[in-house]
Amino acid sequence: MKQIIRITVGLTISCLIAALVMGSVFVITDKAKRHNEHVNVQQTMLGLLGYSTSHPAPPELKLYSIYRYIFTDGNVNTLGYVLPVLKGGGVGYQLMEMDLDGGFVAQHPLDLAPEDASESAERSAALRKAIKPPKTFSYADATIVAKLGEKRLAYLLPGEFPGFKTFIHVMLALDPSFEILGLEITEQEEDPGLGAEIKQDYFKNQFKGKSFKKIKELHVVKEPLPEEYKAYLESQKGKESPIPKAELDVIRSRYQDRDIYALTGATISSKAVTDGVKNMVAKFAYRINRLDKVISARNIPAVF
Amino acid sequence: MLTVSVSPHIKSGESVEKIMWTVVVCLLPPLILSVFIFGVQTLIISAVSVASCVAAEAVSQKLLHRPITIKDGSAVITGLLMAYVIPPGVPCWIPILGAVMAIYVAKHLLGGIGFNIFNPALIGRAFLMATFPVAMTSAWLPPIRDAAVFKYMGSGIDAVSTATPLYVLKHYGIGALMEKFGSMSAIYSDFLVGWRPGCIGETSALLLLLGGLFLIYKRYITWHIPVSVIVSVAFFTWVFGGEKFFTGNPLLAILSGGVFLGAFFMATDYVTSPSQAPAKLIFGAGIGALTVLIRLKGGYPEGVCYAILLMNPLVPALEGWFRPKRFAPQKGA
Amino acid sequence: MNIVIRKCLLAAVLTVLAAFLTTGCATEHRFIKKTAFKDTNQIVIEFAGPVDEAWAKNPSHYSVYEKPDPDIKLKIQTITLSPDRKTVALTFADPLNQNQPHVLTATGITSEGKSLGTAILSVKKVYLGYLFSILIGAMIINNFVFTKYLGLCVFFGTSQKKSTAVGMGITFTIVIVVSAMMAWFLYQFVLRPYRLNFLQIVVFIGLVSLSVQAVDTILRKVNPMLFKAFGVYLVLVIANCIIIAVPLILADNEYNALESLMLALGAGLGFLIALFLMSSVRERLELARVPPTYRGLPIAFVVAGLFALAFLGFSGMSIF
Amino acid sequence: MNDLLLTFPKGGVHPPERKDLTEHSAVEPLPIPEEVEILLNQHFGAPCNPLVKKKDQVAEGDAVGEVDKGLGATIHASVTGSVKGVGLSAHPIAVKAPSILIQTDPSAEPREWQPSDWKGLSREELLRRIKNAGIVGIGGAGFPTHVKLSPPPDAKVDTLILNGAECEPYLTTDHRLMLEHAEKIVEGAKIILTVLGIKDCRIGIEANKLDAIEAMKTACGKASPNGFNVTVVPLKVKYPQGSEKQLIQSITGRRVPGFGLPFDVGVIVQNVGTTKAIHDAVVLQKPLYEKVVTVSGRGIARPANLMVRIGTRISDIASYLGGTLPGLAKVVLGGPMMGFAVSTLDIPVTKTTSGILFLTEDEIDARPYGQCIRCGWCLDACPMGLLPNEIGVYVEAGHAGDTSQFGVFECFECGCCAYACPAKRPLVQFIRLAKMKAKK
Amino acid sequence: MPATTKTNFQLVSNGILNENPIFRLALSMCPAVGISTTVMNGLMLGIAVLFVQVFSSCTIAAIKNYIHPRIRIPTYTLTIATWVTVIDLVLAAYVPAAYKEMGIFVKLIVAFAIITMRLETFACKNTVSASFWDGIGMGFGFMFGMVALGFVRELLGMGTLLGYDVLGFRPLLFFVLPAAGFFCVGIMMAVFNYVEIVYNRKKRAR
Repeated sequence: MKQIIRITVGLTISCLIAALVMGSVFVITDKAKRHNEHVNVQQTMLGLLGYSTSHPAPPELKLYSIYRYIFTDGNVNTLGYVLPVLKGGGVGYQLMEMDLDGGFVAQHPLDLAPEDASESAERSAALRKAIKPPKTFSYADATIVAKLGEKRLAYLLPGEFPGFKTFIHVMLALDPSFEILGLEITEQEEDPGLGAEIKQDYFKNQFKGKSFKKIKELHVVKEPLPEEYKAYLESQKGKESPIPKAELDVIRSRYQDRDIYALTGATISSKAVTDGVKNMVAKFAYRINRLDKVISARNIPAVF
Repeated sequence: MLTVSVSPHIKSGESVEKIMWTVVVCLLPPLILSVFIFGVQTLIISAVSVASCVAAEAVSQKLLHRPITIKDGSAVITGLLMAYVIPPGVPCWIPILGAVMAIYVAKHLLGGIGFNIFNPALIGRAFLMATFPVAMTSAWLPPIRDAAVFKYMGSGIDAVSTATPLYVLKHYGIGALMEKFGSMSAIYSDFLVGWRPGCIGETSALLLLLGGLFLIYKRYITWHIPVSVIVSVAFFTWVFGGEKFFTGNPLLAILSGGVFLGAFFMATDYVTSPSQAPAKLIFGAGIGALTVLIRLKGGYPEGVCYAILLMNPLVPALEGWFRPKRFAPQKGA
Repeated sequence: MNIVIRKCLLAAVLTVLAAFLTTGCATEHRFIKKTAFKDTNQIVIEFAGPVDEAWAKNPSHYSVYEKPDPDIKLKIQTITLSPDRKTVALTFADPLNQNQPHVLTATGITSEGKSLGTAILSVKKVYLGYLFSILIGAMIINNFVFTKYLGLCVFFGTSQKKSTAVGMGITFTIVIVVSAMMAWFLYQFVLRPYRLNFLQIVVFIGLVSLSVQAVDTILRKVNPMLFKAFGVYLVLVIANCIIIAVPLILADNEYNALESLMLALGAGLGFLIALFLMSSVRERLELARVPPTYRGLPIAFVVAGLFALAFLGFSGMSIF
Repeated sequence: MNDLLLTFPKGGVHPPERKDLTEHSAVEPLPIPEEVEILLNQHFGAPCNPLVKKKDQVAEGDAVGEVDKGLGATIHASVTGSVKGVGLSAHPIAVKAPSILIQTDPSAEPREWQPSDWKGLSREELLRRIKNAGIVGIGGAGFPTHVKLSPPPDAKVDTLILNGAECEPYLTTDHRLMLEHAEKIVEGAKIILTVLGIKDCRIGIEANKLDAIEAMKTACGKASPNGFNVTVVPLKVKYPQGSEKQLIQSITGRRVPGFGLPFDVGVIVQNVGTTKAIHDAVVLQKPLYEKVVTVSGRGIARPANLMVRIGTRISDIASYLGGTLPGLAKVVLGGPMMGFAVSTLDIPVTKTTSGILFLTEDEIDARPYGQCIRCGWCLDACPMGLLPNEIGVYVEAGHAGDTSQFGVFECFECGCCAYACPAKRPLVQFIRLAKMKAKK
Repeated sequence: MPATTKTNFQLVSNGILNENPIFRLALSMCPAVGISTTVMNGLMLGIAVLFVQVFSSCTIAAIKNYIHPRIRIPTYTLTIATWVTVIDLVLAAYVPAAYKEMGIFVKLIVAFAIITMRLETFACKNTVSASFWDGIGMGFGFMFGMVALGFVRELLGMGTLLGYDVLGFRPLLFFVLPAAGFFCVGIMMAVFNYVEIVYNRKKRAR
């Protein structure tokens, strides 16, 4: 009996100590983790917008996130946008509910601090306070609007779609006329040497500069990538390039409206990325127009 | 001086060398045809493959202090088969690396001929697939006779821009294939003769069939494995290959890809196939099922090679399950 | 020994069957029997009785959207009605993304002039198929040993003899199913709601030890013969990283209970298959003239590498 | 035609027959040699004790050795002469074995044996005559015939099978015997049937001996039925058709269980040569001291079928037939599939010697053997359904002790596996090793 | 129980050579096959294991007198799991990119037989400092193995080292595949065996 007590006490104490250690480490590291993640995402975005350490972003560049939710009340679905708005000189958040045809439904203030907005748990908590119980919500996606001063510089769309093996996660940058500014593959597990080549410059930079019109009918062609085009694609990112600038422009104009050249031996991955991007752009363009309409009609003080 | 040895004192005239060299002879016609279909480089690739396999065999046996048996022809077969399952447009030094993997690692490290678990030629090919995925999946050449037809999709810039029929079938459907060949009967006849893009030695169903039948006639192989592979490929394609169940095209399925090469020459490799008839039938049916599975659902348009590789490790277990019926088993055993 | 194995297999099969049966019961609308994807751009609706042609052929009676995008209705190109007026096929202008569940709303269904109200249905890939694909995926296509390289210590340690391998595989399958399900419940109802994710390693390893202990105790009491056969492997199970990897994967992917069960079962059976194949091969290698420096583990690794090369044939495969 | 004949279902090979060397040469008696060495250990069972001493005079047919107890058969002097001594001589299996050396008396007249009617003799008397004549199974291991003909009372024997298959290549002794002494063989069969108290006898003959089949059929027809039912069964040409268990299965479809004997399935098998010897023993009361031996192969000047006295040295036979030819590589006692290779020609003929083969290099295959390629041909060849390839691999890897799982003890070393093996692996040797190791 | 008599140096070299956890003891091989595709991965996981091993060894050595023998193994498991969690959290927070590369393997350190084994056979019988050095040895041994594998595979597979382009082309893509992990470990083990055989032969000759 005495032994059992000793064992129990010993185990309890060691568990407590372990929990204490882990708990404190969690508390210490959690902030750093979030910060680092945030920085990481930020860097990807800035990279897509053409900024780098040698060419830093101007201070007036601001990134605002819009989160889209789907509300369900019985059989009725509505869209809920968590929008950054002007609030007492700073930035606050507001929930705007829209019906499926783009009509305005309701508008709720949200108790959400800007620094917490990127946390899904915090947002859920705020949303739970704002909407009444029979209505449920589920997260759909996020969009980031980059603003330089008063001007919208770009939209940044994180997204994912099924690739050859697993889901491919990307970040897409569009200019206000929905021309592609850049594509970054953030996560993929395609075959090394084949599908994994989608993260190579010569593939993903093909998307750069495609106009909205072209994107709608973008195809994948199973043809070898022309040498000069490949050289051009790899010369991006502000690196010194052996090709003179004038020639680059010639090449760009020559291939501007061409389809996407498939990766050799990885047509499926190439097609997956192309279709995924096409889809993302089409949906986004449709939604942002409706959202803008409602915002201007209702005079919502959105910051983006 | 009289020799004293244990009975029997006479032996059949068959020998490993005789078997192997007969297989080599049976394998030669498709190679000769491939020179006419794709050009001389197929001959060069095959020669490099055979030479490097033989060299690898000699070096491995030297390194491992074993008697050198390159004359028995098994390395020649490995070399030929490996060359037969690579596209004709690859650089000709590629088989050298495959030979090292096939002969040294897959065969001699495991104890030499008789102990390899996997078919060495196919291991060589799988290794090349993993190492040079781009070349191995895209270096197809159009048949010389009507090259222009096979330049797939738009304006090809270099010669390496065609696609195998199975690839076209998988991604563009039968319509696209018909467009290339003209009519269904043209597809069948061209596939039978071998006038289509594909690996070096797999295109001519007819020549492979003749070679295989000769081997069966010589009793070097039995009908079980080839028939069960071909029948199960046809059956599973028929069931699952179409838009609805039971609407697939079994004839096209067995004529395309490497079904005949695999069925007659690779799946029947003595070492890596079971020796009892029921086990052979199961083995062959497994290969056929996996082939169709990979073709229809997998990441590659063709699956014969991987199907055989995947069935190979099952052979020891199959042999354990299907042993010959003992004439007079010991009681209680 | 054989009876033991057969019993275990039977139990496993029954479990799977039960799981499948319970999933197949969910019905959505009494008049609509089935909805399913067909081809790349079709959705097929099967009704219990004949519907009126005028109703069925009017595209405005249907609305279809991908679940996360209720605002974007998909454009219906043509509608075909089968001769018996029980099956409607909607053909869409663009290929459907069949990985996403689609929501189909059919307003005012009329049959023989009678209005039957509105139905909102979810069209998705066959769930049984999805479950099955998880099972097959974990078992063969993404075999934990040959394509995810987990559980190798135990894999190489117990694959020398076929009997050992099968015993280990079965024991492992049982333990992994038990512990993965426990871990799933704990994760879904305790760790995640209370944001204690960071404790998952401790909790999962504790659960694994617990389930090993539990299986040990139960087996010893209920079936001493079974215990004799498999008891020795129980100790080894805990050193197998698959057993801790599966709950972690479950936690990462937010699988539901059935999917978790399938994954755990698939992982266990996959390990069993890998062990069986490897052991039958190694029994033969025992007799082979392997070079002395390679004898034992090194050659086993080389063979496992060859296995992995062969399993590359499954890469990119999706069954459903 | 060949396919319709009876045969055993599994295994077997078809080696080149090479019977044409001797099948048409009638049996000719070998002149009595100057000296004979009669081995005391000629066959299955315990070795005999000599009944004679040095310098004793013996006559043709006198008993010179007897078994005290246990299994065995009496041996007799094959020539008239004087005993030179009891010493050691070369033995085909055990390198040296005790033997009686007899110096022939060249002046002695050959002994005459008068026939007598055997009908009406009791079963015991018949058996006694067979035993006294020292008859053993001269086709195979030399199992004492009187023992074989006295099955345990609970065994229900209903069929006698005469083995005239002679499936081994080269050998033509049974063939010639059946041609030349068909009636005696049928008569012998009747004696055996009488001893066993049954009526049915089938004579199994391979279809490559059509003339023998005809002769036997005629003899069967001629012999008055007496209620006996003696028939000839042509058999498919396939080795080892003459093996006891295979023969029983071919003719009756019955399967002798593992480690069982033919009477377990109600069958007694006798070689046709033995049957003729039984006839001689009962009718003429002549002991077994001479037998027909096929001397064949490309290594001998004149292949022939000879009537040879037991104890004659092979060298004497060879010199009678014109000596050996260059290129001789191997001398085999018995058939090429199961016989024993000997290292010297100074070996005497025993009761079980059915052939002496002088094989040249091109007849034997002396190429070195390689690794097993798992072709499985040995599995197809094995009539017992064993796994010779696995046994070979196990033995080579030093795991001979684990081979009993493959039924290694059921193997009767017919040699089909080794004959069929394309890698020339000495599978029979491996199996013998395995048997030795696995016993321990 | 006797404490070890080896010097610290011997303890460390023992872990790296004689009892190398990957190639000699053949323990904790999953990561050796799975993520030894680059030197960086090997290094990072090696560091993680080093920390877990050292901390766990020291912890156990420090509290060895208070552990009830009945709950020895649960205590080890708890200790290891705690330290693994700590390392996991730290890596996730400060080196997210490398952490993502290593995936599930950091968490799987908890199931490494090598760590439990060292606790059971060494740390619970020896002083804190000896355990520290033993942990360092084992950790470095593991790291050495991982880095060696990573070196071969990264160089041959990608033509790079630590992410820097060394060869300028990709020699054999095969080496970044899982199959190659098996081969590399197998061949490395054979090399260790070969060295041992040659060494023993020389010793005997002397």
